[in-house]
Amino acid sequence: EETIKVGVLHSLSGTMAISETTLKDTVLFMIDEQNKKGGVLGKKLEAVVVDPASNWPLFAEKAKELIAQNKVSVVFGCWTSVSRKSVLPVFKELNSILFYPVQYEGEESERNVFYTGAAPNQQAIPAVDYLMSKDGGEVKRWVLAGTDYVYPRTTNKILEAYLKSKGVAAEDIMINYTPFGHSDWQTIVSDIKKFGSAGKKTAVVSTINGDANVPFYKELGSQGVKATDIPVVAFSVGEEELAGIDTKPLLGHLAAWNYFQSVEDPANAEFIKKWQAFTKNPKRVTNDPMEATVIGFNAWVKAVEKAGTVDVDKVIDTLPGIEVPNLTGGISKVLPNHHITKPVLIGEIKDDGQFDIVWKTDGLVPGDAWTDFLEGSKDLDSDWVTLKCGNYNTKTKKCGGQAS
Amino acid sequence: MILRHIDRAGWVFLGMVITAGLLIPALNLFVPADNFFHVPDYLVPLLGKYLCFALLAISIDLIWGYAGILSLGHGAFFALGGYAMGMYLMRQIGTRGVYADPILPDFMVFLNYKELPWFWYGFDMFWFAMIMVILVPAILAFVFGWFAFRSRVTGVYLSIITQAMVFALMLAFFRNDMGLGGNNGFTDFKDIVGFNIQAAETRAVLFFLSAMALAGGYILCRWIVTSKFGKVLVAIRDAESRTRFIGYRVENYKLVVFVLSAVIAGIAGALYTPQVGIINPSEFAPANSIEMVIWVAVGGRGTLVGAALGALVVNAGKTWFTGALPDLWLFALGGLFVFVTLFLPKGILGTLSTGWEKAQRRFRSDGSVPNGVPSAAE
Amino acid sequence: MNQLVHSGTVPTLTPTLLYLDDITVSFDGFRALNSLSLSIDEAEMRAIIGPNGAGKTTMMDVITGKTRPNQGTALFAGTHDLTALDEAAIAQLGIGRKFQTPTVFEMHSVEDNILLSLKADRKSFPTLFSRRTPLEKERIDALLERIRLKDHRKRKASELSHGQKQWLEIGMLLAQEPRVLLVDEPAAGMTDQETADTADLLREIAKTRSVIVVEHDMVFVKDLGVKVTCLHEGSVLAEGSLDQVSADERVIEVYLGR
Amino acid sequence: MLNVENLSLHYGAAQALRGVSLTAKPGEVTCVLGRNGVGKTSLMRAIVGHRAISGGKIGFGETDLTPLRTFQRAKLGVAYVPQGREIFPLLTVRENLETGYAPLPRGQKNIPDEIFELFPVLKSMLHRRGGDLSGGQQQQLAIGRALVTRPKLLVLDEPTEGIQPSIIKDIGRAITYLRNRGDMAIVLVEQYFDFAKELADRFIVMERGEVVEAGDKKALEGDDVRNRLVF
Amino acid sequence: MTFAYYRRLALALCLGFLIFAPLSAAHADPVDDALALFATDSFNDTASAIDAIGKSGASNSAAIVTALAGGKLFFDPATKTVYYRDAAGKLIDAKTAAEVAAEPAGLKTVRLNNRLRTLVAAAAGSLDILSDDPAKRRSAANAVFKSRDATALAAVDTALAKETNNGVKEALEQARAAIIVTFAGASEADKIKAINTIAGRGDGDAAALLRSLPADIPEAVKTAAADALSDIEIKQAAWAAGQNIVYGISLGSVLLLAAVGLAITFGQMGVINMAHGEMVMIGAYVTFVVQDVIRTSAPGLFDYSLLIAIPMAFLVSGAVGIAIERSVIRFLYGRPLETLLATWGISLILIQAIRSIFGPTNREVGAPSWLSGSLDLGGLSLTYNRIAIVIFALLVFFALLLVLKKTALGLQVRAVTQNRRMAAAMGIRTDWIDAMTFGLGSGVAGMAGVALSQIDNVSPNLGQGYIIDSFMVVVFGGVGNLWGTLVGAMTLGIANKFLEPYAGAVLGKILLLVAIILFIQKRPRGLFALKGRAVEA
Ligand SMILES: Nc1ncnc2c1ncn2[C@@H]1O[C@H](COP(=O)(O)OP(=O)(O)OP(=O)(O)O)[C@@H](O)[C@H]1O
Ligand SMILES: Nc1ncnc2c1ncn2[C@@H]1O[C@H](COP(=O)(O)OP(=O)(O)OP(=O)(O)O)[C@@H](O)[C@H]1O
Ligand SMILES: [Mg+2]
Ligand SMILES: [Mg+2]
Repeated sequence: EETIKVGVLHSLSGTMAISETTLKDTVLFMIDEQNKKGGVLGKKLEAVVVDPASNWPLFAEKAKELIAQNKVSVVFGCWTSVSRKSVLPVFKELNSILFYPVQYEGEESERNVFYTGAAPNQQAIPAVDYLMSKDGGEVKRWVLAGTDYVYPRTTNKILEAYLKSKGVAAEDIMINYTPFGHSDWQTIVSDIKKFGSAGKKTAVVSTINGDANVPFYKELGSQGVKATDIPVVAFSVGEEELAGIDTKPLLGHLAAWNYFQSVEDPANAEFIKKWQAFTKNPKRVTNDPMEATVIGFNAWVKAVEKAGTVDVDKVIDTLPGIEVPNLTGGISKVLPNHHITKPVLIGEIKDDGQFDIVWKTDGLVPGDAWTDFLEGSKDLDSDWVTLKCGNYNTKTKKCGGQAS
Repeated sequence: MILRHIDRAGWVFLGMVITAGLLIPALNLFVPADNFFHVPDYLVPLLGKYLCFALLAISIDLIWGYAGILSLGHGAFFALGGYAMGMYLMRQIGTRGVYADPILPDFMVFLNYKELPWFWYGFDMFWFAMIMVILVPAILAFVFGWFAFRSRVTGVYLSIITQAMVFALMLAFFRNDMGLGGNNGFTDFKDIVGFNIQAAETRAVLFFLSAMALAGGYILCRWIVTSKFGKVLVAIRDAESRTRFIGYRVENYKLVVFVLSAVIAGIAGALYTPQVGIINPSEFAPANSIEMVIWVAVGGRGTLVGAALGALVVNAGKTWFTGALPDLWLFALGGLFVFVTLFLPKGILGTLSTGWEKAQRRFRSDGSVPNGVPSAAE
Repeated sequence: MNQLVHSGTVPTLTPTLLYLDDITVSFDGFRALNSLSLSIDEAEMRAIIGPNGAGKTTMMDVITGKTRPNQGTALFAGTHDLTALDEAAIAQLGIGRKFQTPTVFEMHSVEDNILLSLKADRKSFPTLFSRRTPLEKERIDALLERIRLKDHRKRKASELSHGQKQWLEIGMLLAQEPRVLLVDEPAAGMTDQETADTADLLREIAKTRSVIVVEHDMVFVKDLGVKVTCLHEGSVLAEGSLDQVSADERVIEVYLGR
Repeated sequence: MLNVENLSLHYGAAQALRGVSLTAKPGEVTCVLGRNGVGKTSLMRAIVGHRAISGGKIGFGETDLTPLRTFQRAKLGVAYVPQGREIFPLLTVRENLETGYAPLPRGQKNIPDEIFELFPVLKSMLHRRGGDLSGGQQQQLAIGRALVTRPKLLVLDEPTEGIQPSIIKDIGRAITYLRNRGDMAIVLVEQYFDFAKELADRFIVMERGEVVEAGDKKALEGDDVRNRLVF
Repeated sequence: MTFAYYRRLALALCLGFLIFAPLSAAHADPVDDALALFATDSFNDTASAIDAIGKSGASNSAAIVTALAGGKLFFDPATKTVYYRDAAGKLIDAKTAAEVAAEPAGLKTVRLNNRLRTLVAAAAGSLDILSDDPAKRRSAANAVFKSRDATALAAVDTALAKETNNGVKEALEQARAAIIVTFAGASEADKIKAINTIAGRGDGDAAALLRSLPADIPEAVKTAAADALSDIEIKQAAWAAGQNIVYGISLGSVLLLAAVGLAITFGQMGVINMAHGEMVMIGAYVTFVVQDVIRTSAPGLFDYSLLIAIPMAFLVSGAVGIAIERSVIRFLYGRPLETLLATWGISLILIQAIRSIFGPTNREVGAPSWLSGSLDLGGLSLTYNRIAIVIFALLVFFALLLVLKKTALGLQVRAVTQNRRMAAAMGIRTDWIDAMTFGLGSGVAGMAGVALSQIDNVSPNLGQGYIIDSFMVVVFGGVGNLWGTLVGAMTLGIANKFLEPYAGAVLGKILLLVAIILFIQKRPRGLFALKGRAVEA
């Protein structure tokens, strides 16, 4: 029987397995659901799972294997920016489709990639806005703490520019970077405490990644940094990460996402139920990148059905404009810049490891590939429908990087 | 004659490498895609990567197998070679980057670099980059080795400081402030000496060059280890201080092989980058360097050919396992390592050749022992 | 015999080849050598005896650069300060040594052990490009013959018996053609016949070179027929012909026994 | 007590012992003589269990030693003074001696005074590391260490190597003393013929891994055996 | 404005709860209005509600606020009725203050956010200022210190008059000073006196207060404040150095714990044990399992969970270690480099095994209550879990030292590693010693895992994060020397913590690694190198 093959390119071992394994399961779950509905175009979907093992060059190798050897029609995968950068040339060369489900630093828009996670304007900036508001505590002093790699660097650059544009003085911004997997946070947490004792309301914007979060939060807890004193808003901490921490001391710390498991919406409730049944684990949590995977998957299915084929070029052309319901009650739309529209939610950590949604954008925010707050990218625009270009310079009226 | 010292295993190996170097590109380029013998496009750089790893393994075997220097930081030299090549490739992108800056690579644009850092000068020229591929690992190895060997740091102490070195480099390269692309490293290369890097022909050539580099590296290392110099190395490995008492300046010998090995590793890295399409600080990860040593152990330490074989087997195994058994492949790989140590104590090649000798003996003899104990001569 | 030991090196004019003065070595307060003074002339053979722990091996350690003395002078050929040179430099000056417990390159064949020891340029690059000359091959053969390991030439040194290793090490020492040979207990583990043979060999060598022999075997020392120095607690207790020394009450007391 | 019969032993493909037989009785010294490389040490290794044998039998009293591991043989009372001393270099002299406690029952874990009487130098160096001792001192330590285990069978492989004459005499006296105590069998490998002759109650001479001559004290008087040792 | 809200609220509460003077209001039923605001599920309304309920004069308003703080205030979305659960767990109708017989379905909790939490805590907190519990009184005083709310002055004064506990008294005085300093009506002299009191406190909060004084204060006060502030800053700099040492020791203890098992398997036995980290990881998972079992079957024992986990982890990791030794390592003695290969393989297998059994994500290991919180010693702050780790690390270390030095095992291990064959000839059961020692090293690593579970991820990658540091520590200290491991761990820990503030975490670590490389040049056999012939041989 002929099937449509779907590639899954998420690390199942190594440092990123902790986050990515769930996404692999999500794709398998979605495929299962879709097949129950009869598949796509009358064919069943078949998952091809590989393990790029948190090894960035291996991502490129495995991407090739999926596309060239296994002939998959689409790939769902990657988490870290570097893994995405690693596979980009492969997707361009072999002309395939990648759905990338994780919040990222932006500054990219490729024809072969669809970004269903948040761009900085769909996560970082609203989060800061919230903290500056009355409800968020009217924060005046900022700690931008991140792991030393490109996503935090870029995000913090954007935020720094944004904060300054809002009148925050340079001495009220502290930027701190730590290596991957940093586990001794004593000094940094005490520095944050010190920074926060200057008499102005202080908050931490955390782009700390992966494994480093747990020791960071444990240290916050044990040094008694309460959310009411210095709230921490994180962009990489979701339900999955919290499942590994005793959250009682973290009560009230924040996260900004486009989805929380605690969203009250029938579609979400239904999804959680089926997901827990699929994984045979009644306690299994859901999180934002999962939702992004779900949206991406549904958008692809819809586009394939609309195009009537899995042909890569046709599907790529069909995808912009496709609308699929997200799990927070809205309808997300695939934009011409290959990003999507999403709501932005701020949640406070509860003692059961879930988030209490304390703020939400009014409507859906369209993802912006190129930020308006950085010198180089301010003038860039992306539009794969009319301009057919991911980095169109509105000043020079030229499309960059198209020479070859 | 430099080839005189190559043994049978060596000839078989060279034959295979050279044949592969010619045959695989040919099968890729000239055999139609639907033919059974066609080698698909994606396979060429993949096999090319294995060859680079094999060369790297040989460079490690040279110092570990023969001079007893267990470097747990050889990934550093490999990666530096790779980075030097990567810098060249980045400069070749020119205005084809997303920000279309004619000079600055993309990552510099969005990190607000105003101009190219000084150490990037010259990398737009191929010859300069190639010199750097050799020079940068060589200088690091020289400085590091000069201090370490002069201070008579040996054994695990040496291993651990090589590991500290590679770890420090990893952290340094991770830093975005280094001006080398931070965690993302370099990727999305466009062309090399004017040829499209993704073209099948370019890849075929790169593959061929890798095969030649491997063959050349093997011949060179083999020549060294069979020379008197090589015997001195082994002497150093087994009884370092005794060697000194005979008058050999141990530190110089070690330094020479160490630098040479670093250069070979650097060349392997330089060939690796364009074929894999990305170079980033994870190449400096200490675990990677440990794994490289393990390739050598799997293949058979102190055999050169075995080292290359080990690199091929482990990496091919990895490719295969990660695709075929994505959830369980670590069991398979870990199991392979344990199996090799327990049942093939001399590594794959060591065991093969002992087996061969045994078979030969059985064939030749009928009980008479060729190497019987000669009594004290009268 | 001349084939074994080339007489190529020109003897210097200074009569004293090796000169130790006031050498003291202490380990955590224990004085293994206690202002020891000793001098060996060109082409002189000297036998050193003394109780276990008297400091004989330590003295050789000082000469070969293995141990740095806490105080004292050690000069070679009048000009070279041995306390400032490292092992390799000292060996290249022409001081060769056989260790008390045989130390050979276990993973190398018997032949290669000799090859590595042959007098040649020890620098790394010349070694890299050196190829075995017919002359070298001849020397190796001669040496193997002399140490009676010719039949074992292809075997790994690790497979030799204890006594065979002793011989191999003597062979390695000869191969270096040193100007001074330091021989620590060459007769240990040899039969009486072999011991006598070793004595012959050393006497032969001593015609052109200086030799320092440490031995506990009095028959052997007698065979050598040279001046004897008896060390005790790190300094010289008695010196003279064997007969003289072995008649010394103190030597009998601490060393020979009754 | 010790009964070695028709022993053979291989190193890889090379045969080092061919049908060697040897007996040792309590209160007697059995000497093994032979030139370099004839297999004396190999025989000792076989007896203590350092090397697996490829044929023959090693009986010890009623027990067959062949299937037993080295430490089990030590428990039965086999003690070994190896050629080349094999001191634990980083253990102090005292600790080296104390390793001999392992096979002893609880009450006997002490160092017999006779060891220090025999080798007074050890007493003054109890805290020095074994590896720092001079060659002769190490040899003394090796013998002392073997005696700590209160052996029933003492295997000595060239124990006089590197030892000063006066102490060789002492060792000779000690061996005589131990023999005369009557509860210990002693196997002694020795190249120093006069020393062997003085102590041996019985002997074997080996050549190329074989026993070429065997006999008791009297046979050593003549020149036959001595000549065997000439090359 | 947070401040204004708080002020009004506190005033209301003071009046309402402390003075017990019933306030008559103009509105018909202010209680109803206030309660209605709780039921709208809007943070702004809830804020107003807290204010209003205080003013309303409802007799149970204190109970309502307390319930709100504890997340025990509910409303029925359908009927908009508000309920709360009292200390005894009974559901009370907020309006009638009567117990509800049948619990209505679909009750929703009145939600709080950080802003409200601050309000509620402050409101509830000033109630505590007269509490019987000195700790509560002190924390209430501190809360006032931070809020500097003028309306609390009366309460503080009342409390001060009654206070007998010196520590609390001091805190109250400081709180009072904080109010005075910011209070517009206070005299200049009073303010200067108050500044001295605050300066006496000398901590970050005091500095924060002094820094944030309003701009319109008299010149004299300003200079007094500036002087006091610079005093505090100097003192704090001194404390910071001390704090760095504390952090360093604490990091050093973590390193020590991680490395001490390796000091046995690698340092004593010479096995290049790449699976060491996984033994630590197994220990951490044992902790998880122990806590899991306790949570489901004996929640009362949770505070003892770590004490139970320690021996369990020792046994489990030890057993795994013995199994590894018996099945693989024992064939590799005398081939130390191959142990590298085999243990690397084993480590991969163990990681994957744990991942297959427990899943790839972090597992939650909780902290028993006695480990949370911190101890303030002057300007030093020591968190209990770190103190516990330091103590635990030292205990493990000395216990191990005792075992190795005082039992036959220690001697026999060393004998076996130095000369296996000869050790056997001395009657030492080499295989038994090997298994026991490897088991001991692994077991100790397992115990380290229990401690690390308190500060790090419990995930399959846990061990990988420590393996390099562990080797670094053991080698830096000198292989085979247990004291070296201790000193090495502490040196590296403290050095790291002194570099970090100046160079940042990343650069600091790089510098440390370079320092290690240079150090090894000076001492090629580690910190506690053995000297003499014995080693060179
Ligand atoms: N590193 C050291 N630490 C302590 N003592 C040492 C050290 N090295 C040597 N010694 C002591 O120095 C003394 C001299 O030893 P040396 O080896 O020179 O003696 P020797 O004369 O060669 O004895 P032998 O005849 O037994 O070989 C001995 O007592 C020895 O124990
Ligand atoms: N480990 C080994 N591997 C291979 N061959 C060996 C090994 N040990 C010894 N032999 C060989 O076995 C033979 C007997 O050696 P053995 O050590 O028993 O001799 P020996 O009689 O003790 O000599 P010596 O008097 O020199 O100590 C020798 O030819 C030796 O080369
Ligand atoms: Mg000596
Ligand atoms: Mg022998």
